[in-house]
Amino acid sequence: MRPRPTGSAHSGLGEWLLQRVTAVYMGVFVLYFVLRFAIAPIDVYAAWKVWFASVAVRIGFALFFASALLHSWVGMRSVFMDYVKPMWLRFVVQLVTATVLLILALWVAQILLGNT
Amino acid sequence: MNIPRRRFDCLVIGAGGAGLRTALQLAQGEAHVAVVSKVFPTRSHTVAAQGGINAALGNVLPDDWHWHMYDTVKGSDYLGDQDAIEYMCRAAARVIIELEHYGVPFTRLDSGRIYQRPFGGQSQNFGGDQAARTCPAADRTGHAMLHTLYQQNLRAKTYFFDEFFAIDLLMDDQGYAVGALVLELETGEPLVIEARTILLATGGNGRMYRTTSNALINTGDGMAMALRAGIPLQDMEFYQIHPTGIAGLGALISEGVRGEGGYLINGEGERFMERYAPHAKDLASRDVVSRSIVTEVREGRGCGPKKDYVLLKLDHLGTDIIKKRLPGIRELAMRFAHVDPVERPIPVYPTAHYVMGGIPTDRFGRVVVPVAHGPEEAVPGLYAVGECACVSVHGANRLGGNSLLDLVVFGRAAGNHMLGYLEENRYHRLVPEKAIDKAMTHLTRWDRKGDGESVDDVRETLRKTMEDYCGVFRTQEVLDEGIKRVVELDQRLQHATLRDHSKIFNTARIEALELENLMDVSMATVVSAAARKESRGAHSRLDYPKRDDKNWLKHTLFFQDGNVLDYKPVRMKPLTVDPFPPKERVY
Amino acid sequence: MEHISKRPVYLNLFKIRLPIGGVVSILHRVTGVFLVLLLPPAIYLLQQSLQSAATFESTVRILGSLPGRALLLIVTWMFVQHLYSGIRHLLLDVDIGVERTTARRSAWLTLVVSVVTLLLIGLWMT
Amino acid sequence: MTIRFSIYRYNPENDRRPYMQSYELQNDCGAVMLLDALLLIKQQDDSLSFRRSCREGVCGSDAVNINGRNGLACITPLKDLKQPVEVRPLPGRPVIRDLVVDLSQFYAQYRAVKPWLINNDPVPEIERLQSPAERDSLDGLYECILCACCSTSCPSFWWNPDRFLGPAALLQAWRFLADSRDQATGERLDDLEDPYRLFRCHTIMNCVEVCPKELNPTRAISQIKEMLVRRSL
Repeated sequence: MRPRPTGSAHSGLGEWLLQRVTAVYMGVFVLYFVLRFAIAPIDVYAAWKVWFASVAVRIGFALFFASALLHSWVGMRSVFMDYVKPMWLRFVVQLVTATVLLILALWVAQILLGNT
Repeated sequence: MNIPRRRFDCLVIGAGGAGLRTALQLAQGEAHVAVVSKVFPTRSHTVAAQGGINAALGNVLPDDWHWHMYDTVKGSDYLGDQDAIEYMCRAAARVIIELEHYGVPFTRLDSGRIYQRPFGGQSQNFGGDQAARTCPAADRTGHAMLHTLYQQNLRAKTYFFDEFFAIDLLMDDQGYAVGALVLELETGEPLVIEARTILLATGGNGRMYRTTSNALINTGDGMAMALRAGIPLQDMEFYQIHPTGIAGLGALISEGVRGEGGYLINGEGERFMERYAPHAKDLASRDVVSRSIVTEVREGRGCGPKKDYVLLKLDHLGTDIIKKRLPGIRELAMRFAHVDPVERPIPVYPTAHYVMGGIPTDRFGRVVVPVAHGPEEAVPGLYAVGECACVSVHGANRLGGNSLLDLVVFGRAAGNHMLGYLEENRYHRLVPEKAIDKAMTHLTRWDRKGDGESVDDVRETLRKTMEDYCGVFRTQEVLDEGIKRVVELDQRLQHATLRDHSKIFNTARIEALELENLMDVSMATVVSAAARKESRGAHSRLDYPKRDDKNWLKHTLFFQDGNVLDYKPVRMKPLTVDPFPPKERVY
Repeated sequence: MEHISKRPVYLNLFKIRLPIGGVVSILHRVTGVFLVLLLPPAIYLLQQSLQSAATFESTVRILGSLPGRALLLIVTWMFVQHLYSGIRHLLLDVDIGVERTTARRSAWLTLVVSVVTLLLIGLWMT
Repeated sequence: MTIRFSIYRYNPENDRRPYMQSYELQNDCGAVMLLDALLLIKQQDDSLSFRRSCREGVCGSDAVNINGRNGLACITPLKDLKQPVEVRPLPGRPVIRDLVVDLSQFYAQYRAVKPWLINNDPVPEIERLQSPAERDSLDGLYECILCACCSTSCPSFWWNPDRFLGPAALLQAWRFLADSRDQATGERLDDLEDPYRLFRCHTIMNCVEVCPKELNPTRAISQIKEMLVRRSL
């Protein structure tokens, strides 16, 4: 028995940092979102639409979803690394996850870019 | 029977401080070295050493290796060989600096140098003021050293046989040590390891006493292996009883506690060591302090409901010093004595600690035996270092802080000498089949089935017997009774059988083999003790209360064949300095 | 070597006691996976709310219905639990609260605070 | 009155699979710590195998899983334990026999962090100087006894024992990174920077919960991460 020689992939720190940076952004964004709606609730479509038309809000949402998807990717990969042992299976589930997350990303892009 | 074989240049048996220091020297010298250890190396008993290691560095108080030498000779009650003592004290500074370079996390002074604390039996100027000569890593010096030495061996790529139990040495007809038969615990299968040179570094035999500071593994394996190979054991009657074991349990409370300023009090609250050693008080030599404690308790001045222990007071040192310099002691006291030494004194009583005697060696670590004509001669290829060996630097009583020093100084010296031996002996010698057969018979004896004596019963009785009949204070009558009882127990052991005969990790079988070793070594101890009719160092005879240099300034040699004794002179002549002639020993 | 490959491994997760920190950590992981699974529906709801007045109304109606609210509460709990334990892990990463006792306390704290948050949100929703 | 025990048994020579065996000791048997009890039980049944050496908590031999929690038998007081006292081998490691597990993977991870001082300066004739403060930074690190309680309680180590170094090895990695005398900082950090060796630690802190020497591998790991972050900036 010996440690598996994984070579120095140098990706550990990057992913780890990414996970934390995205987490912090999402936390701040959600806090802002909740406060915004707690102070002045929006309950009619027109107002919602107007609010959403703002470029700042859209960028905020864009970053939020980008963070969420990246955070999901790192998190899910971590889960697979722990529990999915056969390499081929891990490859498959990671591929599926990546594809789904990419599709979601495109979908979000479509929502945020359209509907002006 | 076809037993698998492995072949190395050097075989080191035992992976404590001595074995690892020697192995490191060998590995650094490009020898192919294998270390056999019955436990994973960092579980060896060196790990439990607490207070520190001696060297006249002079970092705290002025010091000189000559003074260290004087103290060691005096501490040995003049039984130590002065050439070896000079060698050790001279080399001390160098080996400790080496240890520091290997990474041992010594406690430091503001200057960045190694901190040194006072220890028992240390003086400046040949018996003057208290010296501070002991280098500690807090109170976990042995742990720090053992781990560091193991790490350095990993770096040097020493080959380890972890959890292999050495059964017997293999000697050829010309008397060369050529290998060892070992048993792999994991599979229960025997293995022959051939080597051109072999080192015994198996440690002590404290488990022959009921109350001991020693680990459960300290069963005198190497000493017994030597006995069975026809090699005598030297000075076995000198067994050090450490003054401060946790009362009722035996776990060690370091002398470092007294070095930092702690002291002993009896049931009347009196600091009684002032009476026994007016000058050195609590830092008198260990044999002196142990006898004083036992005397206090015998005379009814003990503490506790049964008045059967004394107290070690250190709360006056202050929380900071205790937490910083004695954290391990605090942990032990809280766990095992339910006392926080920051607030209350620790109940202590003497505990069996260290054997000064062992396999006779010279200062190169070579095992030496008397031959028919002339003086002693080295057993070719065979070395011994550490507690299992007797160089003899400790003589009749070891000073605290000198045992760790012994390991590294002579481990290093033995390693160097072994490298030279390899140069001169380039080829492996043939291992005789009959030597292997004999060792196998020893092992397979435990395959015998049926009802017999229980190994546990014999062991527990032996430990009680040794405590009662070969303890702190001895008389002829008591020792003779001791011999009788040990002989009886030895007979009972012949009829012992195991219930479990499985192979894989059968620890019952190992314990049986260990008990055989303990029995052999106990016999050597009690027979040697009964013969020595004087009091010297740790050997204290009520019927012969005085030291007798005229008749007894000599080393005992015990031979297993017929339990015979022989004697050899003490080497009174140092290498370069003037000898220290025997004087009355007062502290 | 046969016996070696057959060696059993003791890893009975029902017998091994998981400390509170471990419980919070595994909750973090479980809630994380659920939140990932909830991403598509969340995006779908966002899309619906923006598409037209009618879809906006129906989205609000769905979220405002009893099962909608219950679901929203569960999701909220997952989210805040994940958020709080995430904050705890972030602090541990920068060496804050890594003592055994404080870490135990902060683990309990995430559990308590997320329930409290949930109650507050529940009150606000009614 | 008796003290009841339930102990994990497995002898590959006789048993298909492990089972729990019950034992009893008299209340007045004199056992204070769990190890004392195990030794007495072994006197009843010499086929029970477990490791032990120093019996005072410094050698790290007798780490076992006690009532679901890893610890050293020799410093676990019996009176604190719920009965029957359930004793099992360390989790996640192959069982050789009874309470004895194969720790070779654990030791291999220890070796993988190069746990030795690296200093390439010429060797001075005295000690390499170190201030008391610099020496203090090794406290809580060098005391590790390699008992494996921490690593075998760590879920990340359960799932990736061959790739994740585990808390014990990482504590030692930090012990040398933190040593003012060590010069291999860059090399050591390089070796740690991959997705598994260090970053499988998710600050679960089971290691800190069980360490019998009350050391804190999580803190060591945080400090390594901090050092890595600082280096990358």
